[in-house]
Amino acid sequence: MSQVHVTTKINGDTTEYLCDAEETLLDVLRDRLQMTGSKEGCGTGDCGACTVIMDGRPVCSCLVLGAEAEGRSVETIEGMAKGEELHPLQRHFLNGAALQCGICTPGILVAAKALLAQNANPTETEIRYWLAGNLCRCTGYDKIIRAVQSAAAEMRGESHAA
Amino acid sequence: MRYESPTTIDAAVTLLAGETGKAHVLAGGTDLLVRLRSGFVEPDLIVDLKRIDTLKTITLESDGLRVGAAVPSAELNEHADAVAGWPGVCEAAGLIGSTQVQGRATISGNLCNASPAADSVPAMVAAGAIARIIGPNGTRDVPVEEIATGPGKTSLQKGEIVESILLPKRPAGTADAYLRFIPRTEMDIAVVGVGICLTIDGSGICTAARVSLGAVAAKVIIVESAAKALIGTKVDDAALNALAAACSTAATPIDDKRGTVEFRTDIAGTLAKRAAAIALKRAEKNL
Amino acid sequence: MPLDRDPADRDYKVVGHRHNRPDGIDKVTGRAKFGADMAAPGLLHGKILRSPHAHARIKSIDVSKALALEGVKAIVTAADFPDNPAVLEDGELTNIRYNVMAREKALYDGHAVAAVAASNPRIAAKALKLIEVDYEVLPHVVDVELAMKDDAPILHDHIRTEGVEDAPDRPTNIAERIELGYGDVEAGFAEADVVIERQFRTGAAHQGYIEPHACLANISGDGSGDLWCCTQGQFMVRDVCAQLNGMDVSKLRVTPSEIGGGFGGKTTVFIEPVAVALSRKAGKPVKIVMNRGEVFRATGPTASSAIWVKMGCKKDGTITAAQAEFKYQGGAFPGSPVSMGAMTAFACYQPKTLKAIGWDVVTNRPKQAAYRAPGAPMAAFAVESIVEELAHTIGMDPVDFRLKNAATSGSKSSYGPTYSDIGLVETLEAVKAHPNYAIKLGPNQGRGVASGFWFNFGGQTAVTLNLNIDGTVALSVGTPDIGGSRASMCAMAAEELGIPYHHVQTIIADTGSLGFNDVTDGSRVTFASGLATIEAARNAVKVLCQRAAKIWGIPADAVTWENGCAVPAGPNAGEFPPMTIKELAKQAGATGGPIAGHFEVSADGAGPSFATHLVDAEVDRETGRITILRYLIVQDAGKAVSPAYVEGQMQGGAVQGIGWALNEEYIYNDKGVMENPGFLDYRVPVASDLPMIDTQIVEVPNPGHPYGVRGVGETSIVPPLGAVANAVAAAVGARPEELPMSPPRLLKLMKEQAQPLAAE
Amino acid sequence: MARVKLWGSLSRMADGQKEFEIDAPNIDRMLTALGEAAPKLKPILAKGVTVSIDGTLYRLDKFQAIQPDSEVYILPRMAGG
Repeated sequence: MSQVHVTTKINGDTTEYLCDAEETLLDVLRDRLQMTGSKEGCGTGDCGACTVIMDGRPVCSCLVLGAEAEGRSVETIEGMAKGEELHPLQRHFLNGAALQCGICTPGILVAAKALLAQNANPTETEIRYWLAGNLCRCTGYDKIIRAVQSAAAEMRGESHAA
Repeated sequence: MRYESPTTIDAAVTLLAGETGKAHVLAGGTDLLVRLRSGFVEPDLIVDLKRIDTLKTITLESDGLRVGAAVPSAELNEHADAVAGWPGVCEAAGLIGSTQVQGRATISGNLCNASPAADSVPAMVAAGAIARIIGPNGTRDVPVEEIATGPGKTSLQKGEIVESILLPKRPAGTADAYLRFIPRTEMDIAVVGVGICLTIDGSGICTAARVSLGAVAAKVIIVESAAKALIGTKVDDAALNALAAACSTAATPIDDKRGTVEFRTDIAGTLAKRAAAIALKRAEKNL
Repeated sequence: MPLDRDPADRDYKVVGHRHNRPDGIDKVTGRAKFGADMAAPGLLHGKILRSPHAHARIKSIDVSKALALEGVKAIVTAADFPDNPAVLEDGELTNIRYNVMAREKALYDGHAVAAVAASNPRIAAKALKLIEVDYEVLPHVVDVELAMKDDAPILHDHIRTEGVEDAPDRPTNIAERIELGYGDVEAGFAEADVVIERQFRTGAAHQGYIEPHACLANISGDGSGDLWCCTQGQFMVRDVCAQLNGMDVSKLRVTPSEIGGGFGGKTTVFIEPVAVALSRKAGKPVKIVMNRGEVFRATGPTASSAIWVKMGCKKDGTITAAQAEFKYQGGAFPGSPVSMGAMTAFACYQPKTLKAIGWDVVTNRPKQAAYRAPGAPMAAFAVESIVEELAHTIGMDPVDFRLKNAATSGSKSSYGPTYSDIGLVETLEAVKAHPNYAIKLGPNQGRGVASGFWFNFGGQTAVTLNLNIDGTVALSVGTPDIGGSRASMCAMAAEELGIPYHHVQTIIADTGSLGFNDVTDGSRVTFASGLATIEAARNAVKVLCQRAAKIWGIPADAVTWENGCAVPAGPNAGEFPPMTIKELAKQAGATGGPIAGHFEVSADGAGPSFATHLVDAEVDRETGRITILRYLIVQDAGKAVSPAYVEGQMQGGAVQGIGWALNEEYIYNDKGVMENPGFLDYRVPVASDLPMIDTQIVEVPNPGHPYGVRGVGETSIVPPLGAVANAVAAAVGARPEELPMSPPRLLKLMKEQAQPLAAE
Repeated sequence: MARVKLWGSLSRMADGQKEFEIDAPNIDRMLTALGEAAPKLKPILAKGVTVSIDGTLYRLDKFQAIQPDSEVYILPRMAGG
């Protein structure tokens, strides 16, 4: 069984890897590239913990083959902060106690980032539906929704409270 | 297992036709990867359609809107012509899984997956959608209701690929709607799905209708009697009740983890009424 | 550890304020290492073969073909967990051993039968298919009431019902009968003006943590090694894994990873002893990560139940009698939380007479594991349903009815002991005063109230606090942080030492670095590790004062600690400027050596916690779908050390309860195979299912903690089942008796019973 | 003499007796004395029970002091989630 050679951009860096044809992008990220920030909660696209942005769209990396990433651009949680500077969503999650155990947090942050990229001022309902594919069992979602709202407000320049 | 990502449809057909083992087409992959992972399927070859540029486009043609097989449902829902002209199909496509799943899943894949509960299929059936199939023996156009033959089974021959789906152009006063029932608000498989497309004339009389039900039989069904209940009426309460009764009668569901026979039969009627009311409102705007 | 002083007099500088959790940055950047995130050179991947049958005799297992597959390095079966006295003398350990690897029989769909370690996960999966197991399929039973019948398929030959006078002389599935109560209930019912009884059922709900169980074992040739895993208790994992594998406890070091949710489900072991056995056999590190299907099929959901409740009250609201029978199935082994269900059921009230009976039953389902207030939510669902109905029947406001009967400080609890200071009445009054209680409802909408109780526990706890050279503090605790407890520990240590919050760093220590700690359970951590942290800090302060005394040349008792500084105790002690913790830390080597404080305790006095929830729901009368419109939680936290995380516990527990009430349940087919082992069909609430969850913290100090802290983690899941059911009953005019209230069930109920308008 | 009360089904194992007067300085001595007074309780006490003294639950500490006027309850072994 020969492996597939893939060249792709991950968080802006050109990355090459070999993978088995059956391996998912999530397997590749975690096991071959040691980027364990993306989590596997279900492996069936039902929990969103493995969310990454591929060519601008949030996808479940457990439902993408590693081989499919050839020539694409992939953004993961590891690329969200710029050095020491957290993304506003990260900061608001932290300040707003929007995480407890933290296993769903990377996927939710990446999905929320994709939301704000296309809708700078989402309503509570829009946030809830956009994030419906990201399960969180700890928080009851309340503080997550509030953190996305307050991060969005800051990013719109309405508030600097963080 | 081999992974191939050809750049032309002919190359894809050749790969599929030439494979002696088990071959699967990968469009969005949101179903295939789940089955792959669970060991439910063990293909020798996977052919990824997403490198074929011609399959990645939505094109307004003289007879309708052509949606390529590799167009994710999120993209369909961002297409102004699609949303304006075929709101029922678009809202159905927008219900397939999560935001993340919709970034990958395609209506062609949803069709070929042949699940009786697939969300986009009743909507496409109601819309009279036509699948264009390309295979070793050329191209053929087939109504979407003829693709699935049973759960997980299709009428596609070896080497054949659904290349695109045509949503046929509509006369004035026509609109569609899709509703499904799930216990949660999102992230579920339809317990019942109803697609309705209807046409009204200037006096508000329904002149044509197509009604389709999902998850109440081994495949998505067309309910002629339900369409008849609407045609010739003003889609008033009596017509809606007749529609509901026809849908409940046509439903032959099973008891399973997602719903009971009694519940599905009942809900098929309730949803049909609600979907027809939405379609009617939309049709009135299209006059 | 008694309450220090009247909290009203106390001006907390750190405790009670909002601080970012110390683990937060790592968790928002993807750096935090969870169970599955660890790797090791030469790593093998383990996978587990599971029974496809609910109940089957294992006649033989042939692993030869699997072992011959290239890349397969080791295979273990039950034979690799031999008898040893430590296991055989402890019934629960024997059961755990049987649960982690089936022996003579497979007892449920998903029961582990064999395990493989191979060079990659795909080879391991292939190897599983090559293992040949010869099963003799046996009749099975998954329903609690069917399992209690005389002709039910029997799981274990050795079970005889405990707690009955004439124990049966033949095997049964009824492991235990329990009973509690006081007074003459018949007389109580005779005195009542209204008597209501109903039969309820609840489905088995899974804890549903998003992180599947995962571990990495690395055992050397000499039988010593390391285990990395996600768990609520590294010491428990160490002891159980060592004992099951016949190792000295001292040879195994367990390091807890970040834990991606537990809720009680990670208070036991499943894959960890298997990874240890595989690693030892292969001589290489072995990682096992469960998939979601395995989590559902083979780890602990909570019990499903059948509960009968009968209660009577007078027209003035006085509850004169309460009677109940609780039947809980806890899966394939004894140990359902039925006794706690029975004890908590009426704990919010003071019925004049009480009689409760409980049955612990085994069935062909996975061994239940603790789930947030184990046993209490389903009992509260049944009791709160009847309580609400009694209130409506006599025409009394449901909150007033509860206030009339509420357990109070100094009242006798329904399970026996007298309550010390408790806060139920305060939660009820807060609900009544809340704006949500006055909002006018629309058509098909209903409002429900329910209260809930949980004991809260303490347990064995050890904490070490070390002072660093710059005056900052390294705090080691042994209780995995599942809800933000590290933040609370930092706050309590900082409060005691008089230093800023961010000068304390709390870590969860491995088993080699700290004394034994019980698992994180029973809402015990902020209470028990908290009081140990406070005491450890006070011990460190004593040392700090001694060092300052030494430097100043005055007696140690002439020095006190204020605002992070040693100061002379009074004018007679001498004139010295305050000496900061930083100055003392710097001189530690010269004044006697490292400065530390530690504390070890079997903590008791946790102090019970009460909550009252208020929910408005709307029902789609044509489909049976329920929408939660608004939700309010009022809970007594004693003292909220980290208010934001207390709110998080309240909200998370409530939403888990909402899921249990609405859609979550184990669904079995006629072969006893679980039909919905995934998040698609085991329907936990998603973000769009919910409104914002309003919270209000009440603080009635726990007399058993220096700051008055009570556990808050579990109580929040107790009221929601009943609260939601009460709201739905009010909306549709018919009472749900079975959970979850799935749309098919509710639609059926409405068709059969509902009144056109809310009639209750 | 502390009044030691048995929780529910435990009294069955004590021939229906629900309450004992026991003079013991701590939980350990109290349990020993109780086992002697009601021998059928011994295996249950050995398996582990929770003891409530004046409303505070003790799951572990066997040497917690009992005052002569204490209210003592013997409850089943408990665990949380």
